[in-house]
Parts: sequence; C-alpha cells; structure tokens
Amino acid sequence: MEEEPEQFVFDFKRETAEIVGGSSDELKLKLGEFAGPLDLLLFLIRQEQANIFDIPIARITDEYVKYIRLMKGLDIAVAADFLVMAATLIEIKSKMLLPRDPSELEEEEFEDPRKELVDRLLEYEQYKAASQMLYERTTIEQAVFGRGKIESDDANAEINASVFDILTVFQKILLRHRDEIKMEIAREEISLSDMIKTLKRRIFEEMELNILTFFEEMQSRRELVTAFIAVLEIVRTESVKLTQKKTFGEIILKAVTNGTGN
Amino acid sequence: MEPEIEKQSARSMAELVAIVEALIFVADEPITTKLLAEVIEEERDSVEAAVVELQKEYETRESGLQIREIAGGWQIATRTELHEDVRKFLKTRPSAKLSLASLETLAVIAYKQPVTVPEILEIRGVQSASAIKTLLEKRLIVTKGHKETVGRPMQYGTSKEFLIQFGLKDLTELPSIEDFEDLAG
Amino acid sequence: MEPEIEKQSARSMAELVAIVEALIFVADEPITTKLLAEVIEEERDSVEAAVVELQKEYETRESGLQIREIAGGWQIATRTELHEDVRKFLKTRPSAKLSLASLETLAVIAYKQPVTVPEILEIRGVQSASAIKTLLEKRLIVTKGHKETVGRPMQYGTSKEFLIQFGLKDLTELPSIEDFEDLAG
Repeated sequence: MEEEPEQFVFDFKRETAEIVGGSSDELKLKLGEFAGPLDLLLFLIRQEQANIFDIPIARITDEYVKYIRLMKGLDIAVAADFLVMAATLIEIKSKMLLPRDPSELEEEEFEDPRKELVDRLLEYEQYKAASQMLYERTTIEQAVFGRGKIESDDANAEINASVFDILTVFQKILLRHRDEIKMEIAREEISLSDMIKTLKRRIFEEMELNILTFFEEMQSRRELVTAFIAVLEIVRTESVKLTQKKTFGEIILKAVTNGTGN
Repeated sequence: MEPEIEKQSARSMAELVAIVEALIFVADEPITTKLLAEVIEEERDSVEAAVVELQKEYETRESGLQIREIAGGWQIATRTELHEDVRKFLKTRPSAKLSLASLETLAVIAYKQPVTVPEILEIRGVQSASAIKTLLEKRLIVTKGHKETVGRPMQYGTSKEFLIQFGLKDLTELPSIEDFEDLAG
Repeated sequence: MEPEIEKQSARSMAELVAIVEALIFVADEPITTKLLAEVIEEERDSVEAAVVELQKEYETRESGLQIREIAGGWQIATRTELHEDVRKFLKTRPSAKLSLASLETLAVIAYKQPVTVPEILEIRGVQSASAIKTLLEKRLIVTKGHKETVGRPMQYGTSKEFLIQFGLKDLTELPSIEDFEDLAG
C-alpha cells in the first residue's frame, strides 16, 4: 500500500505544485519541491502562461516575491539564493521602468534588461529536462536485477572504493588518532595543587558547586582521591564552606562572600 | 621466438562462449572484453565474437536473463519484463530516488564534466553542496582533480557506478544537451 | 471453495522456464521448488517441470553454467570443467574493492608516502601486515626502498595501478581535506 508514493518522490510535470489563493489573507500553499530559484521562476512563468522570451517582469516579480513571503510565513527556510533572485528580478523590473534614452532608440543597441535572465533560464531548462531523462533511465534500470550472491563474492570484499573514500577514511583515522592522544594526556594524573586550583576557580565562578557533580567529573580513582583531598584542603584554608540542605542531602561548596576569610 | 605466435586458440567457438559466460557470471561487476581476453589468453576479437554469440543465444531461447553491455563491460541480468515477479521474490521496493536537487546537479555534472562547484552554481542558480555530498556518498560522481584556476577548485565527473545505475554503455550514449532545447518555452 | 482450483497457469512452459531462471539467478541462496511455486503462484509440479526443462537446456547448449540442485534447492553455478579459468580470473581480477582494513592502510600510504610499516602502525593504531600484503597483491602499492633509520624498514608508496584504478592523473590530484570542507554543511 505504501509503495506508490515511494515510486514518485516528485513529479516533474508539477501538477500538484500550485499556490492556491484562499479566502482573504488566508493563502493556502500546496508546496511543490522547487530545486532552486530558476526552477520556481520557470514554474511561475508557465503558470502565468507567459512567453519566456517576453517575460511580463512586473507580474512575475510580484508572484515570485509573494511566493517567498508565503514560504517565510510558513516558516520554511528560504535559501539565500532565492532572495538573490528576488533582488535580481526587482532590479530588472526597475530598469524596465526607466525611460529609454532617445539616443539609443535604434533596436540593435538596446539591450533588453531581461536578456541575461532569459539566457540563464533557457540553459537551466535544458539541464532540468536532462535530469528528467536521468530520472526515467533509473526508473527503467530498477526493473533489471543482477545475480544473487555466490561463494566467490566473499573472497572479494566489500568496499568499492573511490578517491573520496580514501580521503574520508584517512580523515577518520586522523580523528581517531587525535582522540587517542587526548585520552593519553587526560590519563596523566593531575597534581593536588592543580586540583585545588581547578576547584577554587569553579567555586568562585559558579558561586556554589555540588560536590557530587565535581566528583563525577573525575576520570579515575586516583583523581577522585585527589579531588576529595582538595575539597578537604580548600574548606580548611579558604573562605569556602560546606553546606548540606538536609541530612544525607546534597553537599554544596559555597564561597563565603561577606568574607571574614583569612 | 615470439610467444605471441603460439597464441593460437585451442578452443572451439562453443568452448569460448561457455568460458566467457562463466566469467561474466562470476564477475561481480561488468567485465570488459579486454579483461576477458587477458584471463583466458585469447584474441580480443574472438572474445568479442563469443560474447555477441552468447547474447544472441540468450535472446533466441527467450531466457529469463540477458547479456548486457554496460559501463564498458558485460553483465548478466534479469529481463525487464520479469521485474514484478523478481521484486516480489526479493521483497524489494524500488529504491529511494534522488531528490530533485541531486538529479539536477547530477545532470549538470554528467554534461559539463569536469565541472567545479561554482560552475554548477552558475547553471543551477542555487548552492549544490549537499547534493554533491550525496552524489559522492552514493558513488555516482568522483573527483577529477583540481582546476588550474584561482583557488584551484575541485572538479567533478560521473563514475562507473553512474553508468551502471543509469544503464549506460558509456557517456556517449547520453543524448546531447542540445536535444533538450525544444522543450524550452 | 478451494482457491487452489482456480489456480490455473496463464503462463506457457517457456514463460515458466524464463521466470524460474530469473528467480534462481537473483536468489542469494539455493531456492526450493516450494518457494518458487509460492512466489509465482503456480503448481509445484509445473515449477518442478520447468526447472528440469531449464536444467536440460543448459546442458544441451553446453553452457558455461549449470543448474544445480543443492541443499534441497536450486542454484546457478559455473561448470566444473571451467573451474581452472574461473579460479584464475578470481585471483587476478583487478578491483578497487577493498576491506576496511586495506582501505585504511591504503589511505595512510596514499597521504603519507613514502611510509614504513611502523609508521603506519603508529597512525592506524593496529597492525597492517596482511592489509599491506593484499595491497601489494592488488598492485595498488609498491615498495619505495629502505628508510635510512634504525632497522632500515621498507617504505611503501602508491603505484601507477593505483592512479589508474582511482582515475587520477598524478598524486597531486588526490583531494585534500580542505577540498571537501565546503561540502560539510
């Protein structure tokens, strides 16, 4: 039952993608998947049944901007590239509104502000058609199956590697290597005086520190012992006091602020 | 004395067809005529003839299998018409398709290779980084060295896996990009 | 009413043979007559007859393959007489297929060459002897002389075959980590 939608993840003919105007401001959007701003633009041009060589730039710009607002309103992340295209459209629109310089009236010299965009759209449309061709090819190809596993396959492994795999694997090794070095460094025992320094800094930064939390951060038994001694030491010599909210409750280390600390 | 002179096939055509069939079968990816010829130490021409003969044989006996030329090599695969039963047995669904963005990026790479990320952006009008990553992970594209230009950006092209997954003998089998022109407008 | 009664084959014997061939071909393990019959919804007797027919077909055309009954199921395998050639092919086939251990070792050698076994051990954190042997056999790496240090260990580097198989013009075409940084997103 669920197989159908898998077969057509998207629809090149885009029959489902349309902006449906609802009552008043309540616009409803049937979202089609747009591969990019050029894709959206082509869709709008087709929806307006406009001639690609004579794009009604004002109308299309309005539609385009409306669509983007709608996406934003629906909290759909609008990629920067869509905004860039909006700016381009607005720029073309304003150029079109400028009165033509009478000295440039000869047709040949007059460069249509839309020309570059049209060229891009035409080129893009070719690749879009090519991608549809690829889509059809892979659909057909999925009807052909290779043989099942045979014994000799086991002798031949596993990963059909490309240069990309070599790099990815190398990166992973480097990361693993770095983690090991980090662990080795961490394994070196921390001295009592360093532990006291760390503890002091934590108490004065956080004002109060749960002893259990601090102990849990220790990586080994030796460290834990050092931490314990450090706590005893700091309570004895510094303006820090141990408090316990109730019997067997959590023990908190607190800096004594209105200090009579020696 | 040249050893080449002695390289005279002691095999009959029927034997050649049989050994070629066995090797195409055990190979786990399309096997080239060249490699077949090397392994069995025969002339490439006779190997080629044997494969074509084999291909015909499969067709005339209306086998459930076919000998296909793909990605520059030969492969045995099931016949398209049988896909429903095969899929039912394998309990597979058509695998997840590429997204629209990935397909478009792949189309640009297939036709423009070797091509860099900025060049793809230029055509598609949208960043394609995540599509490229997907295509690399799916092994449909490979890196093609650096472009000798500012910043030496990496170039990409399609892979052998691309040919296999899209059922192409080679890249020339792709229709030319100009053929898609009349679809415009 | 038994549904069995309605189960009348719409398939001809030839069609049955073809579909049975395709299913045996795609199966990872020997497939039983019972399972075949279930998948294509035919009587076991006719399926059995189709397999026997198929088996005969392979024999009479002196195929390089055979339909074998094994472990209570059916399987396609290469013909025994051809095993020498098949074995030779399996041993020599060039392939970019590697185990993870070999791939890791190859990656270290590619990026750190020339590099010695102790250096590879240092980086990978595991012994790589058998991986190096595999890579040498696959001709993906070559020895690069001794390192002038204690024990004069052998150094390794990638081969020309490596460049060919991975589609590189030269080693400068190996991508660097920075090349893919843009794709990270």
